[in-house]
Amino acid sequence: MKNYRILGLFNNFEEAFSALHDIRASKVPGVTIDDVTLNSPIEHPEIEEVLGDRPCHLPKFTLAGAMFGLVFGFLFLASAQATFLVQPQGGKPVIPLPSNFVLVYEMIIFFGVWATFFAFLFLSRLFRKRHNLYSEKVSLDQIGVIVELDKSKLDSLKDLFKQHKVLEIREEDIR
Amino acid sequence: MSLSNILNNWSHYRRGAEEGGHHDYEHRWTMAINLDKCIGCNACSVACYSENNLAVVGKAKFDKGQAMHWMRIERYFDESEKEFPDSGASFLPMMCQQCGAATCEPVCPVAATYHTPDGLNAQVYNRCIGSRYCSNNCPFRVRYFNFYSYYESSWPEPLNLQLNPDITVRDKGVMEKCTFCVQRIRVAKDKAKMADRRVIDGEFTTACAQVCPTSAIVFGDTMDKDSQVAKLWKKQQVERVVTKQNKSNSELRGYRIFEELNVDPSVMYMERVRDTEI
Amino acid sequence: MKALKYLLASTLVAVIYIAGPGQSPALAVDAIPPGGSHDGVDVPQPIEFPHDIHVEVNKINCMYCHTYARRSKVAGIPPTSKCMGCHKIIATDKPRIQKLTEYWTKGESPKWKKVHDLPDFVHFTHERHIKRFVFDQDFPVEDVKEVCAFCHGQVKNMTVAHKVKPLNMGWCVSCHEANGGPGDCWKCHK
Amino acid sequence: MNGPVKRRDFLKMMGVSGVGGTLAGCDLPSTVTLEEGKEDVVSYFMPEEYVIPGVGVWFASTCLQCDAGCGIHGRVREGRFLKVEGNPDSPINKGKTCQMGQAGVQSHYNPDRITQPMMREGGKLIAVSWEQANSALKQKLSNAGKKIGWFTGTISGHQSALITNYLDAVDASTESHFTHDVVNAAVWQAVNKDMLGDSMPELHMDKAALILSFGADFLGTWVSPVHFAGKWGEFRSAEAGAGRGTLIQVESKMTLTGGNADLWVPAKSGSEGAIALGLVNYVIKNSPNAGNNISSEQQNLISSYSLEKVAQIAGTSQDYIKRIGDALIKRSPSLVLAGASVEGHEHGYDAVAAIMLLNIVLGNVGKTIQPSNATPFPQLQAKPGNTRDLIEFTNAAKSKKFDVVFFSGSNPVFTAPDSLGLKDALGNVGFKVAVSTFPDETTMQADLVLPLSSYAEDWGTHVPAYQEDRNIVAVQQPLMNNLYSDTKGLGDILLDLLKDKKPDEYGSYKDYYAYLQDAIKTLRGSSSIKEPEAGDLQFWNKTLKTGLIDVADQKNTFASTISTENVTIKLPEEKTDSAYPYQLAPVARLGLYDGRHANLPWLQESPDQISKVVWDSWAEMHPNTAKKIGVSHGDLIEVASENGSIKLKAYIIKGVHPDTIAIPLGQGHEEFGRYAKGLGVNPLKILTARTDSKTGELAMYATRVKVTALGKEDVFVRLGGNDTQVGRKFVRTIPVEVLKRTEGA
Amino acid sequence: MIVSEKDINEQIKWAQINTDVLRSLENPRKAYWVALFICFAMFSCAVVAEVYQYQVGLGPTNLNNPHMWDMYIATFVFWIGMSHSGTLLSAILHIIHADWRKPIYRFAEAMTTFSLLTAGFFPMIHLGRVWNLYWVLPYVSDRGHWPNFRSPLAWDAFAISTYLSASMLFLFIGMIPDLAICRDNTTGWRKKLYTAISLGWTGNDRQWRTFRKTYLLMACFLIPLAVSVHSIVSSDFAVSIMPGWHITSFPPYFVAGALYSGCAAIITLFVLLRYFFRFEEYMTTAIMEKTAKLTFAIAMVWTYLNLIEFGATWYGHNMYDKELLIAKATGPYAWVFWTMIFCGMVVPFALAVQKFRRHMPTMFVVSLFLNLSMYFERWMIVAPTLSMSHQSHQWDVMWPSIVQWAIVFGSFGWFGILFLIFVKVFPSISMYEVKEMVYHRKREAELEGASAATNKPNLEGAS
Repeated sequence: MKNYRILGLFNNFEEAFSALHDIRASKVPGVTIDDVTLNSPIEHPEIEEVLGDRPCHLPKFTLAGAMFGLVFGFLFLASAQATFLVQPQGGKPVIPLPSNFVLVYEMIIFFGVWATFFAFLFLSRLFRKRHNLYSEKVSLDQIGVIVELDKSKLDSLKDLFKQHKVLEIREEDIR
Repeated sequence: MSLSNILNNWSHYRRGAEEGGHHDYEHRWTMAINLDKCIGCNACSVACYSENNLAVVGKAKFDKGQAMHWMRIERYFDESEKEFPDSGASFLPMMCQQCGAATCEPVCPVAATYHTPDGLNAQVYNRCIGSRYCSNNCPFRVRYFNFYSYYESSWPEPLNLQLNPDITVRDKGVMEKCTFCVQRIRVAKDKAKMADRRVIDGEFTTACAQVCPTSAIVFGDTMDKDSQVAKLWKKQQVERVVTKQNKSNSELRGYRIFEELNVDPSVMYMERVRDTEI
Repeated sequence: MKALKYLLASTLVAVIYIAGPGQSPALAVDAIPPGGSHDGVDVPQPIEFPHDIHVEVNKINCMYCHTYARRSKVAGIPPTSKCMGCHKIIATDKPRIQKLTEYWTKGESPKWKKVHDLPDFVHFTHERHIKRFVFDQDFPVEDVKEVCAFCHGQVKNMTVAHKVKPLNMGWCVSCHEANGGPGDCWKCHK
Repeated sequence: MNGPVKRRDFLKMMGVSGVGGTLAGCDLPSTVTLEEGKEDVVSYFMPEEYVIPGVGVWFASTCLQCDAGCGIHGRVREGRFLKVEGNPDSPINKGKTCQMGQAGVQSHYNPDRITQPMMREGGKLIAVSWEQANSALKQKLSNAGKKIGWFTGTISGHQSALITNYLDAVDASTESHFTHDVVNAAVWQAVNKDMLGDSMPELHMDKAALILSFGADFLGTWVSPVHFAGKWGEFRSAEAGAGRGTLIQVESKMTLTGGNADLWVPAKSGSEGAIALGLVNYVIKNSPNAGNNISSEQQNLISSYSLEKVAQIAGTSQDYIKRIGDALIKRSPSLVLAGASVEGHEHGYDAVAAIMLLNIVLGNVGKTIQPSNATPFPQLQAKPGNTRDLIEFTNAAKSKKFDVVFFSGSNPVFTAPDSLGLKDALGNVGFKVAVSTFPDETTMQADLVLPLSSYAEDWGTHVPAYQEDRNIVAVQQPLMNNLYSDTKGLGDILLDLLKDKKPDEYGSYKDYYAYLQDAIKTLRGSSSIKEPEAGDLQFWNKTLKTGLIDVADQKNTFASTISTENVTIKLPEEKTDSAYPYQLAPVARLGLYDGRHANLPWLQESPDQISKVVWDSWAEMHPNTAKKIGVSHGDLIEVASENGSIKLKAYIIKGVHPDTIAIPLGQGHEEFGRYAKGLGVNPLKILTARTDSKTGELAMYATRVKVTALGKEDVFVRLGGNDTQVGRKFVRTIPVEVLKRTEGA
Repeated sequence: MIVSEKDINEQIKWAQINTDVLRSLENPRKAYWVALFICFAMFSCAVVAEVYQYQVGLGPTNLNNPHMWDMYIATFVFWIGMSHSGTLLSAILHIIHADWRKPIYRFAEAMTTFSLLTAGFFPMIHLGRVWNLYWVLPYVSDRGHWPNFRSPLAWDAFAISTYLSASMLFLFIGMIPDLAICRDNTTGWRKKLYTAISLGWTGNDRQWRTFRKTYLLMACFLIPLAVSVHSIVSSDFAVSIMPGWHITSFPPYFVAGALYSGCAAIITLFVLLRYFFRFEEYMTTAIMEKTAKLTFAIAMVWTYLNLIEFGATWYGHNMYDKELLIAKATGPYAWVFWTMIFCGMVVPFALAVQKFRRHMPTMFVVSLFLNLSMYFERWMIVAPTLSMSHQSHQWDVMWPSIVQWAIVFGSFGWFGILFLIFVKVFPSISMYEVKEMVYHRKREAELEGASAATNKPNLEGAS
């Protein structure tokens, strides 16, 4: 039962990562790396090495948006042109490919961008209330390691944090 | 269904002017102007003012270049084997050429100018938003823009009583141009349809052609093979759509201005003649 | 795989969307009357002309009085002399007719208010519509009021005319599309 | 059945609203602009059968914008007169009009029209009622006795007859009717009269292979421009009898006709007579066919005009003259014309006579110059306007010959040169009555102003001075009811005057319309009418329908032997004047004409055909002259004669002789409404009042001027930014040989 | 002497970065209010002119038959061009991992968005009947009407809306971590505002991961988009048949011009921000040098394309094009032409001199010249080309009227208002990215320090 959440604030990535290495190495039994959330002021480039690969589905949304732009764009334009009451032809075909290409190109990007944006909002789980353990120090210069765990593991994890020069530890009951 | 419409008529929708275009033309209103007869007297221009409710802009605005004259007589002083002014001036009546592949049409963002099944370039005043792109893209520079609202300044009472009720008075912000007197075309076509017949050649003509004292302007329907204008085009071996005329006799007088730009003008001019033997 | 699903889904949405507004040009054998309705305001007229009595009771054809409809773009208000053609004799005791007689003796025509008033840049023509819906279809001319009702509503039930159709462009266009009317802007706008 | 009365009822305007469809300014979606119960709609009261609202009806009438007498059709819809088209039945214009004719609607609807009688009180014109105006007029007239005069423009038909009758009725001589027009061919007519016995012979341009025109702007303002333009169409077509005709124009300033010439030869104005004599000399020497009915005295004179001498007098190259001579010999028949710049000199008559001599020598008389039809109704015949009457009137007024003078259809205060002293002379006229549509300069000098109906509201008949092909009397009928209820037609005003003097003769006529109906009935009775219809009414209806009365041909005959015996041609030696080195050419232009159309905005905005200037005056000068004076295009200059000076802009153009400064007529109005007032200058003001020695006509081209540069000015208000095609082949020109090959011209 | 300098002092503490940047948000000085007032006054001129123009029609602008377009369109192109700065600096440099962009990309991106917001006005202002503007949008209408999809002006509507949404999203997404910082360090209305718009950012690994992907994808979209937008703007001209407009090289020419003017504008704002906000620590001369070098490179591309165009015209033997080129260089518009050539082709050589590159006032002046040249370039394309066309009869010379000037002048005020508000409400330096930059630099230095010998010069002593 993961009924407790604990936050440890570290001075820098090295110290936080060494703590995480210990968690990965199952120094605290029952606490795995998947229970860990890392809060940081910047994104560390080698974060995967520490936290392991966590999936991100964003590009699929983008692709879907772009493909929608492509198909919808062309069909929309072509049907509008074909059903237009009058024809501003200028000697050109009713469905002119060059100009439709330009517009479809724009629509691919338009829908792609918006799809990406909404996917971002959705996938990064924004719009949620920050939990009580959020520390403003994280946005300043400290690294926060949040672990969800059973109360029984609390003390051993605290010890592990302290080994790695944790600056501050906060905890909350999330039952 | 739109989708099936597109798929079924795909080849039709992909037809450009070279393949006959989108329309199956009912009429093809065209003109032939004999520049040897044209004396440059401006009667056509004033007749156009009278017929089409053109605004008189006054001296200051004329000076700015904001005048409206759908039909203008251009006067040139060159193009002669002899040195000017030996053989007089050259006069050129210039109005909208009602191009078959008009460059003004594709650039209008709201399709206020389009191609009618009569082969005319329509300008729909109430659709126009005044982007003026069409004028920029017109090689003949025959589109005129309402830079002001001229209703009160140009037709102080009772001059407004002269306004032709068949034609809209254009307000500020609207592009306008020669329509080949579409209100007359409309009346003639309605009349013909009411009697279940085709429009007869010579039944009506445009204001400029009607007034022309020397009958230099001939207007008609080239779809009607017996019309005067169709005969003139045929005699001069001027073809539509092409960008370069292929005549059996290269000395024939008919030509179209800027046909090499692939705009397919509907007005054929016939070369001015000068007697060089004297 | 998922991407393909997305693609199919988006295509479907696109197709459904496009299918909505599209129309295929239908050639109507018989006329399809325009739909739409409009709640017009009551327009006070100099004389409260009772269309209902003339049409329903006396069975007078619309084009007897609006005689220009088949010959001109305007249907025309009948000249005062036409009214007096009957009302010199008929119903001379009624107050409305007395009002009319007053105009007649003064040598004036009443100043009617336009009820079906299109914007000035719209050039509607009655004669073509009458030709298309009445004469070309061998529609009985005595029932012409049913054709008039397409745009003017059931005037036979009104006293003075009352606008009951929107008469806006979308409405015109929908009827033109339904009945294969011309789609050329220059038919009406010039 | 009295159809026309009802028809005139139809000319009443239907409802005032819905005048012209306007595109609303800030229109929101169309539902917003749809209105209910906002606009009025008024039905006809009792219409004619053929009256259909929404459908235009055409009525035939006659154009009065100039004196050519073209037949017109006026489009009438809902009681409004909307458009002028030519009347195809009219032999004058054959369904065509010029721009002045088109602008007729604007002179009818002009916002500056006089709408009510006005009388001078305390130096100002005050609006009065017709009763007041009539009583004042009656009193003045009874005091004046026979010291009454009429001053009009060219006039003909029953209005002219009524003036004559009126002057008769007050015992004034017909000499008291002055007809004045600046644009005229009076000297040419006098020469024709003297040499051919026919003052207005028919000119068959379509039969000519070559036209040699000395300053005759027959496509622009000369005699009957629309008619000649129609003939020009035939003249220029390859199908014409003589093939495509060639035009040679010899003049000092390129007119519209000059702009269309195959060969345009600049020559000093006043030297044309010499050129003609030089050509006669050349033709006689080089052509075996040349006629030789020339007196020996003249032979001597002519032989002294060698090409060399002629070229020197004319200030042009000898090559030109020789080419003209060769062309005249080669091409036959030809036609030689003389225009205003020939006439406008003290020796104008002689110069025109020399030109007619050339015609005679070339054998054109009888071929391209043919006898005209005489009108069988001499009382209706045109009294062509001229400038001699202006001078005579001035002299008469100076000697206080008139107590009351009526002015109508002419604007002498505008057209008279200052040096003539007309303004002072007018002070000697006791009571000046202006019968006028517009507040022009003369009207504003008048003591009583009677508001005249526009030509589209009035009845009348007109006999065009120049007629060809057919002989007609043109009929003018209203195209619309009076726009202003207080205006009256000229015929009605004349009739009122006559009713006073001869009540028994004219009292029975309700109005001029009734008089005219009666008069036309009388005409029908005469044997000279072609196809008189069965009854009076039918004839009347047919007359209104066609807008003219066909009169039987009645050809004049030329003098049996056309000789030049009795014509002495004396051309003066050329004078040079170092103080005033340039000739002033006041040129009438198609459009504003002599200035009478300066109040029509369409014509103000319609560019001059050659210079393309609008809304302004300009002085054309040759580039060499400009260089000499030191002005560039668009600079302000002062043009000064002995009799005054004017300031205007210089227009530098090669189409003018280097010794000539050409200024168009028409602008420089001090009155005449909002569109005319304060624009440009009037060159007539600085003319020196010299006269032609034989006819007494004003020598319009005899004034010499000097030019001073006054510095930079704004650019011209003109159409187009470029005079050349910059290599683009908009107007392509081919030599006539090519046309001969393709179309057999 | 070649002086090499670090882009940023990697010893800056992260907390220091927060303090420095957040300081710029606080307590506007008097100068700020004066600047805002001036901008507002400029904008008011435009409003007055536009109201007048709306009432009367387009007549008072001096536009006429051949000159149907003038300063409005030129200014539109100019502002669109300006907007390419942000895209270039953030998107392209982001993708190629040029991390020196980090301290300066934020205001460049803001510039992108605000230039677009300014540019968007001009197609509307130049319309004769602006109240019917919505007809350009493709909406389903019972009138059976659509916009004309063939028209480059309709393409403009598509392109601008796409570009505006993309660049705004790009700016906004990139700002979210910084907004969270602001949220954590402010009180009062600012706290509420930042709380709302930071969307609950906590900086956890999931958010960072998605953020990185999003940012990269957005950047990938933005690059082709930026190129296409200015190509489409160039199509307004190139698609027409006008001599002087109908030129194949217009799309790349316009894109190069856009990048050029964008870079020039970045230099201008760089100097101003550095001076007013005392950002010397972050907007260092080293970064300025790099920006200037980039600008120089783009200037040369533009110069090359310009010369190509002239050359092609000259040897092309198209009568119309050639006479137009000659007229531009010798006619009444020649002074504009030569100013453009001088400022755009000669002045940038100043950027090749290191001494100038490192001297802020010089760079400021040079950047103004470059901007002037770019404005003239756009105006030369629009107005003098229209003065000469196929139809020689209608040739004309026209100069814009006060109404046009007022509106163009006011557009700078509008941009100024937006930008001034931005710099006081949002951090104009990206804090989290500067932190990243400092972090990486430090790590690199340490790695280098570890691998290299000890005789490496002391980094701090180098400056």
